[in-house]
Amino acid sequence: MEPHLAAGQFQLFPDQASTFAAHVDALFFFLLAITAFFSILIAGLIIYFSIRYRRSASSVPHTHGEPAWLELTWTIIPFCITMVIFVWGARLFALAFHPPADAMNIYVVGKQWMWKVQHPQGRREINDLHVPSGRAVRLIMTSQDVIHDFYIPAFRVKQDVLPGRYTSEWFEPTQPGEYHLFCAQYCGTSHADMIGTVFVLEPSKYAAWLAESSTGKSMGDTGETLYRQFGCNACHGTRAPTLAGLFRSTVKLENGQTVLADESYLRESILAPRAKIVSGYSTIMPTYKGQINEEQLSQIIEYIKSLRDFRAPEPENKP
Amino acid sequence: MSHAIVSLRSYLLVFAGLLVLLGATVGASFLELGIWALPAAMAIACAKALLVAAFFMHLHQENSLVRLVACAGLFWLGIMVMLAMSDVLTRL
Amino acid sequence: MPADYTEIPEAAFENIEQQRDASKLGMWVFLCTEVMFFGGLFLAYCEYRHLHPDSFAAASSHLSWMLGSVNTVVLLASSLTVALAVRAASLRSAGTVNLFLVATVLLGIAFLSIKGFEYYTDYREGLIPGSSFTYSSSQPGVQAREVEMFFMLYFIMTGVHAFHMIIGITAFIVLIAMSRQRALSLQTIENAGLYWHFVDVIWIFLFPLLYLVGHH
Amino acid sequence: MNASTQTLPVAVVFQRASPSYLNDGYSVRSWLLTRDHKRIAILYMISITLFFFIGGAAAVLFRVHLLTPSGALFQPETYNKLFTIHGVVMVFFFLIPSIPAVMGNFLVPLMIGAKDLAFPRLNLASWYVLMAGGAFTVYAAIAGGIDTGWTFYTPYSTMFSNTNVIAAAAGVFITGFSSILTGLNFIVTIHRMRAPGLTWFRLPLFIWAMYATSVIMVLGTPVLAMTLSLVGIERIFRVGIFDPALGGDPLLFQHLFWFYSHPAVYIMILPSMGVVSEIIPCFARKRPFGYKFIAMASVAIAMLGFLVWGHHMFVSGQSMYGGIVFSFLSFFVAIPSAVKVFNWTATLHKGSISLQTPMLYALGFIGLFTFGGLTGLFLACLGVNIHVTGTYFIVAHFHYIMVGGAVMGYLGAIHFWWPKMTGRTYSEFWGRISAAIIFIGFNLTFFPQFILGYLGMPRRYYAYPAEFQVLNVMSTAGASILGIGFVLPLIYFLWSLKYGKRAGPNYWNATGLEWTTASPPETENFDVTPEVVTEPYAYELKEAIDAGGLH
Repeated sequence: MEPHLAAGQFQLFPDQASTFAAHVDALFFFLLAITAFFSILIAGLIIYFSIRYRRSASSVPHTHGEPAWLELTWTIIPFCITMVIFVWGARLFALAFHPPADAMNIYVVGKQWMWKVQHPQGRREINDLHVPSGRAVRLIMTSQDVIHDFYIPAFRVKQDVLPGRYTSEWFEPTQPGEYHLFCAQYCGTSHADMIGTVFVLEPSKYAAWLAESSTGKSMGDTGETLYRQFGCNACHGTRAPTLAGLFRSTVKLENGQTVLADESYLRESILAPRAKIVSGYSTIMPTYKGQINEEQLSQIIEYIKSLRDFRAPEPENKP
Repeated sequence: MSHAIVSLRSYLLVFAGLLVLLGATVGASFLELGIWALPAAMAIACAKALLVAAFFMHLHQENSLVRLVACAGLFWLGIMVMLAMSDVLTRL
Repeated sequence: MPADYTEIPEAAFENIEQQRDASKLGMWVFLCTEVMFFGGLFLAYCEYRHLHPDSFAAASSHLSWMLGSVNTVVLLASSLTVALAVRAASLRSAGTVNLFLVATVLLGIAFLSIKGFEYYTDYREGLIPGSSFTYSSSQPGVQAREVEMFFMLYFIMTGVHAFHMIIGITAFIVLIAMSRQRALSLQTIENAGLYWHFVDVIWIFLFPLLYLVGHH
Repeated sequence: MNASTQTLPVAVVFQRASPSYLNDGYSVRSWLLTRDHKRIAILYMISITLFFFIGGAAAVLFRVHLLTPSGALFQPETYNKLFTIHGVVMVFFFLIPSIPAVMGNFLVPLMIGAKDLAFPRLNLASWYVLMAGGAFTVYAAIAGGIDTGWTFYTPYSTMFSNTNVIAAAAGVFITGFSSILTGLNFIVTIHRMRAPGLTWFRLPLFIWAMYATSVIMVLGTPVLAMTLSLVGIERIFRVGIFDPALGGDPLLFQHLFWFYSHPAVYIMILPSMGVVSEIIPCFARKRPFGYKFIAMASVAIAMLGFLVWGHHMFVSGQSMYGGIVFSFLSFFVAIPSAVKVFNWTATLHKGSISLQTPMLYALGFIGLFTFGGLTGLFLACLGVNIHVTGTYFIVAHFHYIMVGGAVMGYLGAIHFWWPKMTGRTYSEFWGRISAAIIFIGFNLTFFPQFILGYLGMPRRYYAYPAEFQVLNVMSTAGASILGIGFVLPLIYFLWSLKYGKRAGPNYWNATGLEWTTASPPETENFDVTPEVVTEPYAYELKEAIDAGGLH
C-alpha cells in the first residue's frame, strides 16, 4: 500500500510535519512534564512512607492534625495548573477551527471503505492525498454513508467526517515526504483498510503533479457543465437569486434572518432548497437530493465559488 | 409522617386552577406570540406541574429530602438539555 | 365500611414508620429516573424543533388541539380522583377508595380511547412515519422528511406515555382487587397515586409541545 | 497479625444464635429466591466473574491477533465482533455491576447497621434483570455477533451494520434497569436505614462512594435506556432520528450516549475509591487524612461527572464553543480526584503500614489511577485531544482507569472482605504474588499503548502499519501475563473455600460495623441493632487500647 513510506521502522515519537504539529507537541511535552512530576511524586511518597513507616513491634500510628491550608493548597494548585492547560489547549483548538484566509481547498469524500479526493484544478485521487509544502490546505469533507474520520498523525489533525454535512480541517505541511492517513472513527468491517498516504510535495512538484490531470478540466469547469445539465441557469439570475458574488456574502432570508453563504449553505440550498428561502423569492426550486452525488455537488459549489468576482446587486434591490 | 388530611374543597380548587391554566395555554397558542410562544407555553406547563406536584402529590407537606429528590430529576434534565443545546445552537 | 390500613413491617425494617418513609422516598427516586427516561426524548424534540421550526409548526397543526384538550381534562380529572382516593384511604374509608379507583381506571381508559381514535385518524391521513407516510406540503420551510420526524417523535412520546398509563391502569385494577380482600396498604395507594400524577405531569408538558406548536 | 491476637475495644462474644447466611438453607431454591442481600451479593459475584472471563477471553484473542501487522488469527468481521463483545460485556456486565452489586450489596447494610437493604425483593429482581440482559447479549454474541463497538455509534449501528444490534442493545437496555434498581435501593437504604447514632459524617467512606455512585446510576442510566430504544426504533422502522440520510443528527445520539456513558465511568471508579478509602486506614492504622474532603470529593465527582460528556466529541463535528465549554468543565473533575489522591497519600504519613494483599492492591490503585487520571488531562485538553482521541492513547488511558483503577479496587475489595464474606482466609503468599503479576502485566500491556497512540495508531484496527509491531507485541506479552494474574486469584479463592483457615470476626482488626458481626455474618446481620457512638476509623483509639492490653 505504501511502499515509499518511511515505514517499518520502530519509532517512539511521530514525525512532526505541519505547523500545527509543533504547537501540539509543545503542549504535549508540557503535559508530559506535569504527568511525570505528579506520578513520581505520588509513587515516590507511597514507596517512601511504606518503608519509613512500616509496621514493627514498636511502631505506633501517629495522630496529627489535618491543617486546612494543606487541603486548600492541593486543591488550588492543581486547579491553577488545569486552567493553564485549558487556556493553552483552547487556543490551539480555536486555531484548528480557523484556517488562514488564503488556504487552498481540497474536497474529500469518505465512503466505506475509501477516501476520494478532488483538487479544485480537477485532479482526483483515491486513498492518496497530494499537497504542497508551505501552503495552508483546508479539506472540505463529507461522507456518503457512516461517520469516518480523516486523521493525519504527522500533522496532528483529525476531524470526523459526517454524512449529510460538511466538516473541515486544515494544516500547513512543513516537510516534504510521505505520511500516514488513517480513518480514526470506527466505520465497519474494513475500517482498518480505510488508510492511505499523504504526499507532501515541493510547491513546484505539486503544480506539476496537478498538471498531469487526465481531463484537464477543473472542478469549476465540470461544475459549470453540470450547472447547465441540471438546468440551474434556467432560473438563477432571473426568477431565482443570481449566484455571482454569492459565495462568502451575507444572504438575507425570507424569515428576516441572515446567513453567511459558505460551502455548507450552498450545499444545503441545493439539497434542501426550502430550508432557507432568500428574501423576496418564492419556493419554486426543487430539491436535487438523490439526483446529484457528493462529488458533483462539490463541483457545482466550486463553480458557484468561481463566480465570486462578479458583484451581486444588493439584496435590497431585489424584486 | 402521615399527612394532615387536605380538604375536599382544596382538591377541587386545585383542579379548577388546572383547568384555568389549560384554557390559558390553549388560548395563548392562538395569539401571535412569536418567539415568546414556547416560553409562555412552558411557563404555564410548569405552573400546572407545580400545582399537581405540590397538592395532588403532597409535596407541600413533604420533608426537604423528598422535595430535593423531586427537583433533582428536573435539575439534571435541565443540565442535559442546556449543555447539549449549547452545542446545537452554536454549530455552524 | 371502615378498613384497617395498618400493617406489620417487613423484616428489613425496624418499624412501620421507617418502612413507609423508605417506600415513599423510593417512589420519588423512581420518578426521578422516569424524568430522565423521558428526558432523552425531550432533548431530541428540543433540537429538532430548533432546527426545523416551520415543519414542526405545520406538522403540529395536523393534530387536533380540541381532542388534545379534552384528553388533558380527562387526565387531570383522573389525577383528581386518584388524589381523592388517597384522601379516602387516609380517612380509612375503603368503599370510597374503591369508588375513586374505579373512576380513575375509567378515566384512564377514556384517555387511551381518545388517544387511540387520534392515532386512527393519523393513520387515515397517512401520517404514520415509515413506508405509509404520505405527507406533502408546499409551504416555505416545510419539508416532508422533517414533518415525518415530528410525527416519529409524537408517536414515540405519546406511545411511551400511553404505555405508562397502561401500567398505571393495570396497577389500579390490581389495587381494587387487593382492596376487596383488605390486603391493601395506605402506602401502596399513595405510591400508585404518585406514579399516576407523574404520568399526568408528563402529559402536561407533552400537550403544548406536540399539539400547540402551529398556528391554528 | 492474625485473628487470635486481636483485642476489641468492646468485648463481643460471638455465640451463634442463628446459622451464618451461607448455612441458612442449602437448596437451590434457598439461593435463587433469597432476599438476603449477602446471598444476592454472592449470586452477583458468580455471574460477573463469568462475564469477566468471557470479556477477558475476547481480549486475549484479539491481542494475540494483533501480534502481526496484518493480523494473525481472524477475519476483519470476527475481530470487530471480538472487540465489541469485549467492550459491551466488560462495561455493562462486569465493571458497572462489579463493586456496587457485589461489594455494595454485601456491605451497605452491614456497614450502616441494617438488617438488609430497604427493598430486598427489588434487590433480587435486579439480579434477575442483569441475568436477562446478559442472556440477550450472549445470544447476540452467539447468533451473528455484533460489530458496532460498545458505543453503538449511529448511523453505523442503525443503518449499516449487518449484525445483531437489536439483541445486544436490548441486552444493555435491560441491564440498565438492574443498575437503576440497585442504585435506588442503595439511596433509600443509606438515607433511611442507618443505625442510631450513625450520622452522615460517621459513615464509612465506602458508603459515601456508593451513595455518589447510586445517584449517577439512577439519573444517568434511564437516558441510555431511551437512547438505545431510539436506536432500535430507527433500525427497525427506518425512520430518521439519528441518521442524516433521513434527516436525523448523529451527534444527538452521541450527546445522549455520553450523557450516560461518561458518568458511567464514575460508576466504575467511585466505588473503587471507596474501597481504597477503607483499606488504607486499616493497613496504616490511621484515620483517613481529610475524611470530609474525601467524602465530599465523591459527591463532587458524581455531580461534575454529568457536565463533561462533550469531551468525547471534540472532533465529532460538535461546535467549537461546545468543545471549549466541555473542556473547561472537564478540568473541574480533575480537582476532586486529585484531592482524593493527596489525602490517601497523606494518610500513609506516620502510619504503621503493613503491606498485605489488600493494601498492595490499594497502593497499586493509587499509582495507576494517578497516572490514568493525569493522562486524562491530555484528553481533556482540546489541542492535544485532536491528535490523541480515537487512537490507542485513549485505549490506554481508560484501561488505566478501568483496569488499573476499577478492577484493582474490586480485587482489593475481595481480598479485604473475603474473610468476612466466607469466613475463610486465603494464601497471603499467593495473594501477593498475583498482585505483583497483575501490576507488572497490566503496565506492560497498556503503557506501550500510550506510545502507540501518540504515534497515531487508531483504535479498533485489525491490521496496522509494520512500524507499530514492536509495541503491539509488548502489549500482547503483557496481556498474557495479566491473564495469568487474573486466573490465580480464582484458583486460590476457590481453594480457600475448602482448605482456608477459619477467619475470626475481625480478621484485619479493622473498625467498621461489618467487623462486629460474625464471619460469615448471620442472615440477620446483627443480633441487636448496633448503636454508633464514635467517629469512623478510630484506629488510633483501637491501637492505644491494644497497646494498653499488652501491658
